Amino acid sequence: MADLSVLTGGRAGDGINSAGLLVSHLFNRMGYSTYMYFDYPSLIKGGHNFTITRAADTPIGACRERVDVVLALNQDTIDLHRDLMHDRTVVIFNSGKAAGDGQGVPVQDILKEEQAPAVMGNSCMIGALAGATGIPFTVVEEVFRKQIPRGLGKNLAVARKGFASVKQVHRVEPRGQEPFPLLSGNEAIGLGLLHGGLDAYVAYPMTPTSNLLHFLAGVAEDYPLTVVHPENEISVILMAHGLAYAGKRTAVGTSGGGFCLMTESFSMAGTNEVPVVVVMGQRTGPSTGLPTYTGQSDLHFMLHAGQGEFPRLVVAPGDITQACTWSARALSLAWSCQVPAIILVDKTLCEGITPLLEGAFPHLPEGECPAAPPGGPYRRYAITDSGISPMLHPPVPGSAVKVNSYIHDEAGITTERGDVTVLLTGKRLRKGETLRRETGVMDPVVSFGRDGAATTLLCWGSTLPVCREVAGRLGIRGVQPVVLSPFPYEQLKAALSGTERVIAVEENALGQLRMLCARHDIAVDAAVLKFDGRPFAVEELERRLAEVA
Amino acid sequence: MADLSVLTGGRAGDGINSAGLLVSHLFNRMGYSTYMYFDYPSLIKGGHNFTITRAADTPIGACRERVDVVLALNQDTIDLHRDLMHDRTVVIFNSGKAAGDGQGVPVQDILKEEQAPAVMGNSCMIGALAGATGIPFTVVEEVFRKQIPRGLGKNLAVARKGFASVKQVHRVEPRGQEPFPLLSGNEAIGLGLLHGGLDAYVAYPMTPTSNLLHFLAGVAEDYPLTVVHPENEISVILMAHGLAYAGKRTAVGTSGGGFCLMTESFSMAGTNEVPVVVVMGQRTGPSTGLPTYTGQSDLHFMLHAGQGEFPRLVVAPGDITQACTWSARALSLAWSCQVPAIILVDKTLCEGITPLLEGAFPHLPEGECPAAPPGGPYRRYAITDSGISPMLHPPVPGSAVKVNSYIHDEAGITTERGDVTVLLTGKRLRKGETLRRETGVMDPVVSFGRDGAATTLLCWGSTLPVCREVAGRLGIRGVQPVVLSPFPYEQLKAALSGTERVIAVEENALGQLRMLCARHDIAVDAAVLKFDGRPFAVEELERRLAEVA
Amino acid sequence: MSPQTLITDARNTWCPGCGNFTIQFALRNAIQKLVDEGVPLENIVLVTGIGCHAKMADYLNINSFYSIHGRTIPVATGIKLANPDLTVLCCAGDGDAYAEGLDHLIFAAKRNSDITVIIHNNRVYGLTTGQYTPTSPLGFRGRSTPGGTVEAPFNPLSLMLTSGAGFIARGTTRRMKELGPLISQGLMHRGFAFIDVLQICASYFNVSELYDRQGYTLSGHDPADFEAACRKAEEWDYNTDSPIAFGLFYREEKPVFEEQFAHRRVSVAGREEQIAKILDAKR
Amino acid sequence: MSPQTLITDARNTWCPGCGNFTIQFALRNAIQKLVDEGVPLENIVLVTGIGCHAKMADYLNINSFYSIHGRTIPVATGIKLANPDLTVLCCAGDGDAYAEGLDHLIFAAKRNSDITVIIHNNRVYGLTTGQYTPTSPLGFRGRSTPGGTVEAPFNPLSLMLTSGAGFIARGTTRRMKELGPLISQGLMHRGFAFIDVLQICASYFNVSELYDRQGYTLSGHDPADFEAACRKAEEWDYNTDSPIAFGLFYREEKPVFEEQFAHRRVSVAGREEQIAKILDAKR
Ligand SMILES: Cc1ncc(C[n+]2csc(CCOP(=O)(O)OP(=O)(O)O)c2C)c(N)n1
Ligand SMILES: Cc1ncc(C[n+]2csc(CCOP(=O)(O)OP(=O)(O)O)c2C)c(N)n1
Ligand code: SF4
Ligand code: SF4
Ligand SMILES: [Mg+2]
Ligand SMILES: [Mg+2]
Repeated sequence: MADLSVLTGGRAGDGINSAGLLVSHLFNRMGYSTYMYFDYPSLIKGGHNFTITRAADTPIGACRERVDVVLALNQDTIDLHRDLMHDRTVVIFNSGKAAGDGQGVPVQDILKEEQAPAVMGNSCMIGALAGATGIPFTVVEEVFRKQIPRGLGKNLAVARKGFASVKQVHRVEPRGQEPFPLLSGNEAIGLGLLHGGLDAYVAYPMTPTSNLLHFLAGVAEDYPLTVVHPENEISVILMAHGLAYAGKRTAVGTSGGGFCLMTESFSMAGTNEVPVVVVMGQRTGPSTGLPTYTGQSDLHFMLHAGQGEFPRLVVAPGDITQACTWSARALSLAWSCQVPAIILVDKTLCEGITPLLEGAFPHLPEGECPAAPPGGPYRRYAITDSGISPMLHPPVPGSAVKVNSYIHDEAGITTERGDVTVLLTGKRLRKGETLRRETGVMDPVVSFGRDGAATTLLCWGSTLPVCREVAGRLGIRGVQPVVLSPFPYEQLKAALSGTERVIAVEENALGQLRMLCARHDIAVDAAVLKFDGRPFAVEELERRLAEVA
Repeated sequence: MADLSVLTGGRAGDGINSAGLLVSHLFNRMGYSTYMYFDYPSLIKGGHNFTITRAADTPIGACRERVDVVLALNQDTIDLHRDLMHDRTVVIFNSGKAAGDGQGVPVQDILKEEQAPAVMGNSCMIGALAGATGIPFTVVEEVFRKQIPRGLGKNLAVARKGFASVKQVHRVEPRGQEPFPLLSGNEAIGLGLLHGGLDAYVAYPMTPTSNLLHFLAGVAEDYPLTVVHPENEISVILMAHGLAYAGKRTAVGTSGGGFCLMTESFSMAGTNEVPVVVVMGQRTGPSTGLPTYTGQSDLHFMLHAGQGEFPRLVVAPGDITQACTWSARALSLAWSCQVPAIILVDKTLCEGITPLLEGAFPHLPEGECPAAPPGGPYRRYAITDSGISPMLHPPVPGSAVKVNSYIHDEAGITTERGDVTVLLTGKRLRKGETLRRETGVMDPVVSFGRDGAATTLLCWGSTLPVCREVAGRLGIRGVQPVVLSPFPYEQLKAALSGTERVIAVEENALGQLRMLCARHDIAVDAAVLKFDGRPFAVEELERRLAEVA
Repeated sequence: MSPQTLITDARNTWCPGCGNFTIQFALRNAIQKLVDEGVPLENIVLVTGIGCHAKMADYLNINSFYSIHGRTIPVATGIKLANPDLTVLCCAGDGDAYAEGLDHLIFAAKRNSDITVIIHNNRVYGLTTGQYTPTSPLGFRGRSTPGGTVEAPFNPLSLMLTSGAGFIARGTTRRMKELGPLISQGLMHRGFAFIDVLQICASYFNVSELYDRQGYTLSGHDPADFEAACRKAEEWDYNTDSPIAFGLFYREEKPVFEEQFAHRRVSVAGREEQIAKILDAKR
Repeated sequence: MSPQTLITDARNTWCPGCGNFTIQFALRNAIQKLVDEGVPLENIVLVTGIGCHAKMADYLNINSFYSIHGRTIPVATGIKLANPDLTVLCCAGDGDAYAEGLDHLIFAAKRNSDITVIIHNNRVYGLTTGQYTPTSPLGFRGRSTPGGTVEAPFNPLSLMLTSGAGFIARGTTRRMKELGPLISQGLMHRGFAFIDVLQICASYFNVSELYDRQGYTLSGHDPADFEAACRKAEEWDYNTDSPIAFGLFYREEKPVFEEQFAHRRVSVAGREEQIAKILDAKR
């Protein structure tokens, strides 16, 4: 199996993320599956940034522990990443800024020769990478033409000189596979939401979902989508309430700290039944924590946030294809079941970049909201068997649409009666069951690896790809519940049946999925937990699994 | 067993709460245990209010389903409460405002005769109650003298006429027991906090803890306590952070909606290790819900609120004596273990009134905060075996006290290193274990009823008294975990060992304690749930238990 | 539709003598006037907070969003963004809009969100039984401040002037006849309209005498003059005993927030087309 | 203690050319001056929000509370309430204090909380890579508003004047020499002190040219004159191209919030005595 990892490193502010993405595009055009990880501290310039682009001939979504090529835009990149290098790692470095073993590229000289500005240094290094790995220069041309059309001629000129300045040390064979669109998780979520009918997106910037705001703000420039960035997260979710009440499919995005500020209105959505969808990007906590690093420590918070009891949808996609699919579904389900929904992701998924696979855009059933019975005034909270009431939006000629955060009667008028309270609670419980039924037919639990194997990895969210790869290597099984509320315990029990040993793999310290399973009497035999803000690498997970074997 | 229930009803704004409290005081002086329940809708005047005072010769904390005496200040009180009356219920009514079977008291005439203002009508009715139940008038005198010293002469005059205007129908025997202090749950919490060393209380009003704010604001009038009511709950908890950082033992109070706004700073307390104590009064949710009615539906929210993972203390006292004890302990533990703490109560407990029993004020160990090692600069987050670092407050000559919401090193300086993140997480986990040990020796689980019985009621919070009474009547057992985080599973398992059947009794729809037990592999066989905002009555719980028997 | 049917069957639980009755009456008339002038009743949406004032949502038989404490305004902006044809108004309390959710008020003014905000300013938290608010006078003895507050009130009109509000008025429940037309004007104003209504709380802060004694109706004041509006607003500081003007303090037409979103929608590409276009650029 | 030791060993990660260096320098000098005048260094406490500005907590070797985004001010008030001997200051961002947590700023001014608030007003969200803030000019193209904002900025000085702030100043990182003394004055002021510092963000909003061209130092202005301060504050609206004054706009001594709590503590009863007294009254 072809499997090559390229680390691209430099100073924050030097465009490392873009350089890494171009590297990914090279391999994408060569017909490989790629995964890009972006590591950066919370600062704008001067710190150290790096990406790792991994290319392989099967879909991947995690890094190896070692890299094969280092593309060093500065000295730090060589010095800080010794632990990621192996014996045969090739270092390609900007010889004007760094020194070391490997192949130096005289970037400064080349730029001067071509009278190109300093920002084109990265293009030169990418050319060198292509040269060193045997990627034809035509591929560089194709990628640059598509991805950085501005200043194309000069960029290509410096790249060509970079290409020529190194000797070939790897041989990447073209695979004849059409290039896939390469997307970040944030972009995949955005496209999924659009497919689900998104009319409006409201957010206050917060890592790791800020780029979803930026992406959708860009989309809104020439597409009828309303994107608003208001004064704070409280305003964000309340605007979403207003938009959705008046009929617009709306999502909001944030991270844990911002979500905290939304919990009160999230609970309101539980009772006023206005569909509100939250994209919740986890990062290392508690509190400000490590803002630009990853974590999976908010699961139980998401399951229980907000006072009182009400059904909610919580989905945790594991890769960008699932992210696209389930974002579309989450929006659609929030509206068909009139429940608040959370799309629970994390920094790894939001900012990792992989190809979007076929079939990411699900077929969505037409909203089956029960029709308001003709005649008689409209009652927003009419009691039904499914728990779901006809949902109309103002203006409704002849009728008032009343929603209410108090306990209310069917018309939406406040009541303090105990019996009505019980009735309304029953309605909510039935809605939860309807939601369970609807998600139940959408494969809420995903299985992978070798069927019938004795050991099963149990994972959720962004550890899916690394678990999938490791399960494949070890010949074991894997199971991932994508839907976490309503908890698909029947499907999960079925998926785990026949397994002798279940090992939870989670990026938190408490084993939150394991806790959730225990509540539902699903035994988990061991847990491999990681909580340093960095995602599992393939070999690391293998090693950790061996420890609990 | 003597057991008498008196319903006092009238219009909102007519001082029903005070009248009911005076009724309680009559029985208190006669040597009885009392419990007062106050039922009022969320409005200021014009709606219907009522209290039920129950008096018995053993400690009680719940209502019976029927009342023996109705003190009707208006017609509604007779009309609305037929379902609470039995064959021999005696109705004493203000004959100027109501008509019906029973004994009319010509309140208006009496007031006119005594030239007393309308507000003294209640005193007249209380006099009549004493007359009808055979409580000597001297007891009325004692109570009035103590509780309503203003206008004493006139109040007693109209009461005396009320006393004389009825015929005696019950005979309440004096029990020769000294009167206890009668306190609301809110007052008991306030006194417990004061005992625990409270320096400051910050709150924004919200039912059911507003009266704790009012009570402590009163205390602060002539006692060195800082009480602040700022612009909103976000400000509340952040002021508490500032106060505690600078060395003041501080608590805040709210209900679910306000707590939502505090979650972000609650998580900060998890990582900056500033001790913040929250009195969290539950009411019927979700969202605004039934603001003046009860519920126990926020348990899991409290266990998981805030992004990230950190140890927290959650205690749920079951009656006002426990409320006093555990409020003192919560404040003390928050400081000794440097963790955020929640005192989880509800409307039933906060606003119910019962005697405070002996021994409510616990002996508190002197804070055993490890000393800062001499020499070298002070490090706020020095790593220790217990996970607890020396906590100093500015000013510390020669040292900077740095607290931080980011992942930080021992000195409190921000870091983005994975290894330090792991170290800090380990420190938090060890703190959790220290907290577990400390609470473990404080009887975190309470048992009651008949030892060795086959059936055990499992309850938490304010359902304790009703469960205690029912367990006594049925000859079964009861178990109440007072500490809910760190979950005392060993103590709970021990308390439940030997039981054949565990029945959870909860005032929510999902059975939240049961869910928590399931997570810890503690089986609960059945659940009796109630969620109409009203607390269980004794017979009601008996009947519901029979259904699941 | 007759004015009577604008009222629901819900039982009214305001205290006898409460100024909210007056606001309800004035608001009902203003709505009726809108309808008479051709605005379909179903196009009117009321957003309320939590407090005595907020019961308006239960009592008026119109579209309503009974929100949470302090949070009327962003909901209203959301509704208006969703559908600019709707006429959106908020009934908010002073605790609600001046304490719990002050930032929203200032930002709505800054944005010139096309909504009308009526503050039931009884200068007390009514529903939670009488605590001070940001407009209670210095030294107010409420249940959270039995010894009297140590904070002077702020002046909401001045705050609104500074924040960029384009319609700023003050009314009172002691002058019902003037209140209805003031609300009408606010509802008609294109852009953010703010009306501070000095409302009597019969139970916790009955200052009828003060408002009757010091109150007067603005006349000869030019609402287009910003400086004059500022000075007029400063005349009474919500604290001391000076003349209290009622009427329209300031009015200015400015670009409306919500309209500028509508302008941008240039593409006619279908949803899936748009997605395909984006995907293609990412290959 | 030499000025050098006021700086920690933490690696500085502000961008080259960032105005925060200037604020750090000015603040360090102001602190040194306080210390020289006899304030013990350990009595000074810094509270910061989250953003580029907030890294000050890591860089200054003094007591610090590195809070969360938008939430410096109530923490500072809490600290001051706990111990009035402490000198408490906030370094807050414009996103921080004008957007996320605006209400706290207004209430601190209203209360006259005895803290000093320095706003690192770079008119952009720096740390989250360049979105507009409440003081960005109309039409600002940031990452959340690629087509330009549709909101005009508000004027923080005017807001503070209206909110009752007793010390209102504006500085800029383009005039380092003046900044230190301005901060010193703020720290010395008894009561709430507000300093809006127009800070250059080298990466996302570098308007050095504007501040250099339009900026001037206030002179002949009477900071005791409220009306003059209002007019002076209105001179530049944070949007259009008019002269920008730097210096002290307004100053007034008023009763300090925190001191009024201290006054009340009359009882000398011990804790348990007090509890017993209350219990007795409830019998
Ligand atoms: C987040 C939150 N905090 C507190 C409350 C409790 N609460 C309900 S109404 C109210 C005060 C209402 O005062 P105001 O807005 O002035 O309305 P009024 O009752 O005077 O009309 C408060 C504090 C709440 N519902 N939600
Ligand atoms: C509740 C919350 N929302 C959002 C964020 C993300 N965030 C971190 S810094 C920042 C903006 C900072 O802008 P500003 O306050 O102007 O500071 P600057 O970086 O410009 O100094 C934001 C939005 C957060 N940390 N917390
Ligand atoms: S408490 Fe005041 S505002 Fe509320 S209903 Fe009564 S009089 Fe009106
Ligand atoms: S982004 Fe701007 S404010 Fe932040 S460090 Fe860089 S220059 Fe300074
Ligand atoms: Mg009010
Ligand atoms: Mg900024």
